[in-house]
Parts: sequence; C-alpha cells; structure tokens
Amino acid sequence: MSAKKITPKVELTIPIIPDMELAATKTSEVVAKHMGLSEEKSAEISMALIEATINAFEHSESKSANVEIHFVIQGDTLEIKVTDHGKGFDKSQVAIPNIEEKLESDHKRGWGLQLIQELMDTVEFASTEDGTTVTMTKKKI
Amino acid sequence: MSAKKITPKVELTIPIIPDMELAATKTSEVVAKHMGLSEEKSAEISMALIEATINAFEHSESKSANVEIHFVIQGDTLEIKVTDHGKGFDKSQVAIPNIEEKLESDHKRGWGLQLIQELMDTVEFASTEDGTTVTMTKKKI
Amino acid sequence: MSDFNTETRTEGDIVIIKTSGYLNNVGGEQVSEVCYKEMDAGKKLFLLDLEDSKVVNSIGVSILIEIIEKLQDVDGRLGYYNLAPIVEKTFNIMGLTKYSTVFQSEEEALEGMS
Amino acid sequence: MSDFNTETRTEGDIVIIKTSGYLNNVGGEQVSEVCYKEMDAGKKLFLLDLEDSKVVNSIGVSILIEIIEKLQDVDGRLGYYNLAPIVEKTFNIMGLTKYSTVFQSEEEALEGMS
Ligand SMILES: Nc1ncnc2c1ncn2[C@@H]1O[C@H](COP(=O)(O)OP(=O)(O)O)[C@@H](O)[C@H]1O
Ligand SMILES: Nc1ncnc2c1ncn2[C@@H]1O[C@H](COP(=O)(O)OP(=O)(O)O)[C@@H](O)[C@H]1O
Repeated sequence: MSAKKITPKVELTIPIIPDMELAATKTSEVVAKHMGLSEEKSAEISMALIEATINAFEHSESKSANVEIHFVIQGDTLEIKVTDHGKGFDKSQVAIPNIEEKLESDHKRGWGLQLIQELMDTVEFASTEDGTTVTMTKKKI
Repeated sequence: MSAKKITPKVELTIPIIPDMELAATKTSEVVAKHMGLSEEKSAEISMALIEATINAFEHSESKSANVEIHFVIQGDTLEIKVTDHGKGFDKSQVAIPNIEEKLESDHKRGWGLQLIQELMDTVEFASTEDGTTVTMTKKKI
Repeated sequence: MSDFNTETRTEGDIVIIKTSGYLNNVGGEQVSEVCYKEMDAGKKLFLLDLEDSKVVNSIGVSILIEIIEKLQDVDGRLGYYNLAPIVEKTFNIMGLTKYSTVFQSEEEALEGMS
Repeated sequence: MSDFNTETRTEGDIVIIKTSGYLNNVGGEQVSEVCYKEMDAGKKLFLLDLEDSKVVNSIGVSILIEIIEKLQDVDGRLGYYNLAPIVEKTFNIMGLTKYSTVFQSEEEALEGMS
C-alpha cells in the first residue's frame, strides 16, 4: 500500500445522526497520525472538530441536513473546513463565556466556539444566510 | 439534535493513508447503530467495508488516489458503495480461495472478495478500465 | 459503539461515579441524575473516575457545571481523576478547575476530598 | 490511534502471545516474527490471546495461515482465545478453524493445547 505523491484529499458528507461527529474524529485521528502530529495535537483537533460538527448539526437548521467536512494537508499544517448550509450566524454577537457567569445562569452551555479557538492554531468563520464554514488549522510544530 | 426526515446521505472521499479504512468503519458503525442493526451485523459490515476499501487502495492503481464510499439508508437496508477510479478487474477471473490450497501455496492472500460475499446480504461488482464500484447491502432483519 | 454507562460506589462519605463512554449531552445527564439522587440522600462529596470517558463534548461538560452549582448550595464538592489530557485541558479552558478539583490518582482524590 | 503490540509469555511448553491493536499486514508480520523466533528456539505450541485485537483484515489473517503451515512442518499447533465474534467468523470463513483451534477461554486453551 504505497502512498502516491498527490496532496491527499479527505472529504466527508455526514447527516445529522447521533454520534456522527465521532466518525469525523476517527478520520482526523488517522490523518493526524499520518502527518506525524503528536497525540496531544491530534486530541485537540478531535475536540475542536466535535464542537464544530455539533454546532453545524444543532444550530444551522439546515434543510439539507448534511454537513461537509474537508481535510487538507498543506505541508506541515492540517486544515479542516466544516460547512453547513444552514441559516448562518454573526459570531460577533456571541458572548465569550466564563465560568462565574455560567454558575449563576440557567444557560450553562455556549462553550463550543471558545474551545475551538483555544484548541486550534487559527480559526476563521465565514457565515451568510446560506450557511457557515468554519476553517481551522493546526501546525505540526 | 433532532434528526430531520430526509434520507440521510453519508459520503466519504478518502486518500490512501494507512488505517484510513478505520475511518470508514467508524462511519458504518454510527450509521448501523442509528438504523438499529445488531452489533453482529454492524461488525460484519465493518469487516466487509475494510476489505472493499483496502482492495480499492491496493489494487486499483488509481491516479487520483482517492476512494469514495457512499452509504445510503433505504428503509431497513443499508447500501454501501465503494468506488475507485483505477484500472478495474474481471471478477470472473479471480479464483475462489480455499485453505488447503493456500497452505501449500506461496500466495496466502486472496480472501477479501470471498469475505465480502459471505458477510453481506448482496454484493455487486461493476468494473471497467475507468474503475470499480462494489455495491453491497445488509438488511436489518 | 460505546454506549454511556455509570457505576457508583461509596468510600466513606464520598460517592465515586465511574463513567464509561462518550460524555455528551446523554452521558452528562446520566451523571447528573446519579449525583442528584445521591444529593437527595444527603451526599455532598462526589468523585468522577473518567478513565473510560476519554472523549467529551462541551454540552456534556456544561452539565458538570450545573452539578458544581447545585453542590455549592449544600457546601458540597466535586472532584475528578483518571482524566485524559484533552479532558483536563477542556476542564481548564472552561474554568471547571477553579470550582472543582482534578486529582492525579484515586488515592490522591480520596485523600483530597476528605 | 491503537498501534499494534504483542506481549509474549510461556506456560510450560506453550507460548502465549497477547496482541493489541488492528491485526492488518503490519500486525500479522509482528505476530509471525515472534512465532518464528520462538520456533527457532524449539517451541511448537502457540496460543494467541486476541482480546485486544477486535479488528482484523484478511491480509493480517493470511499471515496466520503462513504460521499454521510452518507449524505443520514441525508437528506444532496454533490456537486462539478471547476472539471477538467477527474475528471467529472470519477464521471460520477462511477455514483457519480446520487447521487451528478457537478456544473459549484461556483455561480451556491451556488444557486443550497440552
Ligand atoms: N454553524 C452554526 N450555525 C448557526 N449558528 C451557530 C453555528 N455555530 C455556532 N452558532 C451560534 O453560536 C452560539 C454559540 O455556539 P457554541 O459556542 O458552540 O455554544 P453552544 O453550541 O453550546 O450554544 C450558538 O448558540 C449558535 O447561536
Ligand atoms: N478494486 C479493485 N481494483 C482492481 N482489482 C481488484 C479490486 N478488488 C479486487 N481486485 C482483484 O481481485 C483480486 C482478489 O482480491 P481479494 O479477494 O480482495 O484478495 P487480495 O486483495 O488479498 O488479493 C486482487 O488480487 C485483485 O487482482
């Protein structure tokens, strides 16, 4: 099974099925291992990917019900795009969570975007009323 | 995370990376569980999918180096298509393996197609010089 | 597929809940149910053994924040041990470690809680 | 990711190899290396504990056929225990169970091999 010298492309189109995000993280684990990323970085990527995927599942209110996940290996950097065709959102309107407020509030959730940003090297949101793409990268070193 | 009533579509495009077939089986496990298939049937699907995927990786000699895996839930039946864009093959020319011969031969391998056929309910091969698609199905009951 | 499960035992005053499986919304709710039942029975000290829950999501962890809040009302405490590094990191990012404690082993946890 | 590993010990004349991880070409070759080294040292009875290898592929299993062949030459034997149901089914389909033995437990295996 000798790998050919072509930029490997990994694309998943997944529907809203419980635990489907774990199929995405299995994929990111295999890709991260192939790139020689540390287990720590691989686990960080998986966690960020879980959060981006469940956001797409849960908040997009997409009619197509499908989420696309693209992995691109760019040299020593892994780029992951998570795209939904849902209603979009304005990231600047999302409050940054903190534990003190959450302990007093009825709304304990709202941590996904924060986690993605802390765990990945770069994160970009592109959102319109036709959907959202989260682009995140992680460098090997 | 309420599932919408649309035929769920699951599509993977995966490159030839070691262990990439395990990303495919994680996906089939999630889908099989969602359909309420038994663990036994889910494991049989995973094994057949591993074999079809590594065949596509190993024998297709595909230039694009990508293999496509599509899952379609048709009522109580899971249909899986594994497609490569390789050189194709003539299934009728492949010998049916048996252990007695293998024990005497230097060529111990050649079990993948046999396993796929034993483990799935239906299996079809469509192969031309532009590539191969293996279509396999498993019924819930 | 790993379905979520909990096993509960007590060591003195401390309730130890060993989880297994993906700590998502479903898993988090199972943990909180166990905790609230034990709290109704007067228990205030809780330890989660997360050895077999190496994958979590933020919804599952949010439910732990709810447990911490309820425990604060009764002067109770929550601790954890056997965390995968990414789970500990997640607890740090979300600030859980300010209001609950990550221990490095069961022994340390039992000592630290009593 | 679960990398493939083996742990070897002996019980009397029997060499027990406990594998962990995906038994593919890489895993199969690791197992055969261990076996051939032990055979060179005169061992003829081998047991594989497959509890932590619940996923296999046909390439990995083909390598076990090679081991069976080599053992036949020296009147040796291969057995297995702790198989996942799909692994046992695969061994049945491929016919390994005609020339090697699946046991239901370590106890039964040690008895059956000696
Ligand atoms: N893909 C998306 N489509 C639409 N809205 C989103 C998307 N991702 C995030 N959001 C919005 O951002 C908010 C914060 O998301 P997040 O930090 O992940 O926390 P949570 O999912 O727990 O609410 C969500 O409640 C939602 O309003
Ligand atoms: N996708 C494919 N493309 C081209 N040839 C294939 C493909 N799948 C199977 N074959 C051919 O069929 C043969 C038998 O395959 P299989 O039963 O899986 O055993 P093995 O992969 O061990 O050779 C292969 O050796 C190959 O020649």
